[in-house]
Amino acid sequence: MSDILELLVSAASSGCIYGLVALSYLVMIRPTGIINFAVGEWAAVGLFAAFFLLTNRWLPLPYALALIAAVAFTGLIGWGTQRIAVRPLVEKGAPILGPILALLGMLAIFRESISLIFGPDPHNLPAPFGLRQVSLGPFAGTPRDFFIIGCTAAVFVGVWLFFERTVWGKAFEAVALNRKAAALMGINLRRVTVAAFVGGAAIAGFAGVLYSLTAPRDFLMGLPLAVQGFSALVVGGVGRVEGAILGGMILALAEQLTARYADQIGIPSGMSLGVPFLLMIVFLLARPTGLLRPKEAAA
Amino acid sequence: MSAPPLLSARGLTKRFGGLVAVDGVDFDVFAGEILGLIGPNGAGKTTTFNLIAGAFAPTSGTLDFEGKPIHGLGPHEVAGRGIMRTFQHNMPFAGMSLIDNVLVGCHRRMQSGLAALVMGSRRAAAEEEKARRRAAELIGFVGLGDVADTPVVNLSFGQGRLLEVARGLAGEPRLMLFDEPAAGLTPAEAERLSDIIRGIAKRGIAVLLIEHDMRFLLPLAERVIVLNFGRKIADGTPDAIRRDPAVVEAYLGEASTIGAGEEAARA
Amino acid sequence: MLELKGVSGGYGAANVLADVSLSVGKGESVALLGPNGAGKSTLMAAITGTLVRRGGGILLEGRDLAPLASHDIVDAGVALVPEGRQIFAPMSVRDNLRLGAIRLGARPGHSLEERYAFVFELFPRLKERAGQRGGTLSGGEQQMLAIGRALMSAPRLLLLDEPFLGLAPLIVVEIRRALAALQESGLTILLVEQKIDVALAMTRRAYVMIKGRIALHEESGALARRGDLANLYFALAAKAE
Amino acid sequence: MTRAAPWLAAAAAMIAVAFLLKDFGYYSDQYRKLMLWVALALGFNFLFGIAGQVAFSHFAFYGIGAYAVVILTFKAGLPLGVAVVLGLALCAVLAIAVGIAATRLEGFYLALATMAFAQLFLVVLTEGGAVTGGAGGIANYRLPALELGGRRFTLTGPYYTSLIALVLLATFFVFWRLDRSYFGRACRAIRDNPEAAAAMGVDVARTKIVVFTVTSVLAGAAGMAYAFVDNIVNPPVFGLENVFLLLFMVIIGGSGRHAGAVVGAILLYMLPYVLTPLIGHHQALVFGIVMVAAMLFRPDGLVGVYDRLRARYGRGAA
Repeated sequence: MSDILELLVSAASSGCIYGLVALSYLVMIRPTGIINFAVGEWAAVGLFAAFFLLTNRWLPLPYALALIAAVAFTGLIGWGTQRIAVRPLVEKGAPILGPILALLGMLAIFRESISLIFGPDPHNLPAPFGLRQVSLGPFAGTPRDFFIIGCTAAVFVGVWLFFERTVWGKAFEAVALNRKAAALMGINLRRVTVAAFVGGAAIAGFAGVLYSLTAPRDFLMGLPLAVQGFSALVVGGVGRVEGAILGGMILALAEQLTARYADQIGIPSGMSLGVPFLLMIVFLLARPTGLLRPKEAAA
Repeated sequence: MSAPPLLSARGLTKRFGGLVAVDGVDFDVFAGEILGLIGPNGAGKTTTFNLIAGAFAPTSGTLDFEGKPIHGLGPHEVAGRGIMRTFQHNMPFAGMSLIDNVLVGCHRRMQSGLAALVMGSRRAAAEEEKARRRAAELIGFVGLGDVADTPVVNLSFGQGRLLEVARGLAGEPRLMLFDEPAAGLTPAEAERLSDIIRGIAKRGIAVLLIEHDMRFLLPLAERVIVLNFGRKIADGTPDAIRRDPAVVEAYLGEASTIGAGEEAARA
Repeated sequence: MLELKGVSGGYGAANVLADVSLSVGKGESVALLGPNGAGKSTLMAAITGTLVRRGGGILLEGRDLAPLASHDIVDAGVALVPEGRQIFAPMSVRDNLRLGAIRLGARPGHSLEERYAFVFELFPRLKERAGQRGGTLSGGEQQMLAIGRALMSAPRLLLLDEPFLGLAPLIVVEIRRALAALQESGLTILLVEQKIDVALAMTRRAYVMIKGRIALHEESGALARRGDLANLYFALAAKAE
Repeated sequence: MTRAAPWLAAAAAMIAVAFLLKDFGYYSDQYRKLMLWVALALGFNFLFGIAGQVAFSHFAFYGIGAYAVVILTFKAGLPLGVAVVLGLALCAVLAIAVGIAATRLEGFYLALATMAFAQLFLVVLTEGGAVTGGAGGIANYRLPALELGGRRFTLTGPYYTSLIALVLLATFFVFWRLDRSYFGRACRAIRDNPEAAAAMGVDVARTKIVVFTVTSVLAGAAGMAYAFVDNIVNPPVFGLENVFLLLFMVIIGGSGRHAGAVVGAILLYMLPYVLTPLIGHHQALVFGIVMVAAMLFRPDGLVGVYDRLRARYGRGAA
């Protein structure tokens, strides 16, 4: 029983990271329709920026401040990415595939730049807390797991409040629902695109920072994380913030259950790596809207 | 018109959720005639058009083409039976030359298998040769001969419309559907298109037009069907339609009675 | 107040508008009539700067709107009630209205509360249904919402594109009453209509647009009395070009 | 005869190069791989550039072909010819299955489904135990001797290189012929406007499945040729990065044009030789920059640039 509860905590913490990456996609897809596979590289940017800020000798920053600065820096990178690879194409009236492909080019640029600057070795952030086991009620896990879960919960609540409670969140939603009507309200479409990319990048950067707490990561970490995050999004549904975290949790749980128990039914435990792809294929074919349908479909 | 109709619709109905877009419409289209389909905004013209073209299946009712049912077939199957169309907002294949666009229209006449295409069988070559001759002839027919090899992105809007006509004709249709063919054309271009449509009907091909521009449609059409709120309210010659009080009412609302009153007073 | 000088434009390669000139005086109500496909909605899109190429001059009290983005045009005091209502269906009535007021900061002298109060007074039904999703309203209520949403930006010029399309006669009466109240308050209105009777009854002057051109311009009353209206509408009498 | 002449000349030239390089092991090896990349790029161009399908499974089928022929020949003990036929059939069956599933999905979802398929393939390779050799793959096999008319001979050195040249030419020939037929026009029509294509009588779903299957099977054939180049097959060779590289090749060269695929493949394959002395192993950085630049400034790629230059200056010279 405690075994299961421990698995739940560790699944929840990796589910949080998938959920954050899924959220990063979602924030950009909703108003612009652009699927940006460079989110994984953004996560790497966040991680390596945090690593740099925490380990350099010239500018020693307190831990929390370094993380915040790294996330802000990733947001800035998001703005630059948008400015270079998205806005010129959108304003030229290129089909949506144009920015998606240009962003694949950006992906290569980010990845190689990181490898150029930081080398091919894996890095991880110094752990903020010890690695001892702690218990929270019946749940046992490392402080790291609870830190990840807490931070993710905060981000999701924040983003959820933004969409549900602020007029700018409503404006995002309005652009997603009906671009032309949104423009008639006076919503600045260009500014919404910028906000989506800056916000998406910051969320991805934060996911990267948290991701590095669980294990050392190298410059190649981006694409696998991007694919897993996208699987989470497909499972949870592209329409709603809650879908991203739900998808992330389901995905992580399925992965960890396979890793732990597949051996017992004769499947190599490494097959758990295939779980996201299997889930993605199943959901694409059987339920392309994901578990949570967007509100317009429910209305 | 004693010949059996080429296309006949009976009780054609299409519902979208609670909305009845087309409501039990009956009509016939005969070979070689030019038939107009008109009606105010929301009357169900476009839905009717899409039902014929196979964009969606009717909720109930039948569509028979050359005596065989076509309702429920997909767009490519409808085209395969010999019903070709043009689009209101031109829909050329933007990455291809004019002649290649028209050649796509020949698709339903192409029979060779992939192996024959790769091996370059004599039959495949002959088929291709025939299609090319036909495409060239049709491009000449619509008067685009001098731009046949031009990428279509370089064509004007009016030329794009003519391309759609040639592309549709390339499929050797028995029925040609036009979705607001005059929309966006200059008066001179519209004039030319009228002549071309008459030429098409002379070849024995039935022509069905949705059109808002009455100056274009009324002199061209031999018969006009009027829809309002999804129902057929009139079916007759352009002259009869113009005088039909139900039609005038549908278009003008109560203002027609003001006008009619004035007319009556003057008479 | 609004003056169009030789406006041309359209979507992509199609040129829908050809040399359109018209004017709307301050506090005046003007109708823009014409059959389907004449280019009326395209003209509205040109004025509001949405998804249309534009040429010529679009002057609002002498200021050219043509180079402006749509949000700047809202700031200038122009609001459009688009054809087909285009409300944000999954959002509540209040959220729809709130979005209409998103540029209100650029309109000095107006507050959000004042705008809500104004719209709710004009359409009490919207107040009753403030928490309801827009998509669950009846067609007439949705139209009220679309008009109310446009009014939230405190416009000086209200453009209405086919506001009565597909509505039951009773609702038409109710919306007409609200629009009449707006006219009395001095709001400038440009009304696009397919049905002539309503449009002529509500306005002082009317333009008739055919195939992207202004074919006729007359006082609404005089137009209503013309005997050849039916023929005109079939575009046989209008040889304006 | 005159129509066959260019093809025969190309074959002769490519085989001649194979024999010229026969004493230069490294260059001969690079030449073989370059030809395989060109073959893959041609197929991917047909799929993406001509038929407009963004499918990330192209390299997976290359891998399926390679693994299938090796497993069937050396693990199942089948004759090579049988293994080749069965391997191609396997590619076809998988491609049809993926194709049918994928045509139910619209737009970019095809890319996602094929990406998931490609990744799943890698997981299966890595976890396939004795059958696939796991992460280390399968090595230590040699192309079996062929029997023809009672004589046994093995294709080695320049002879095997020549075989690869013929595989490439055959691939090119198939796509070249298809592109110039009604089938190729139907593919382009679907790419440009599926609705209008259907209205012209093109069965959009069927055509998409056929294109996906043909290109995937030919990728599988190239993979079979690859299996005996390094005489080892292992998962990293077939990673997702490679299909991005193919995408870059096709777009930078000029998407939708055979010449573009050839130019793009050669350029991106050769570029590292120039770049490595300058920036080490970070050539992908340059690829990414060129890719973004191509999308922004020249979506028709190098072939488009060439066309433009020729239109402006070339008339007199030519």
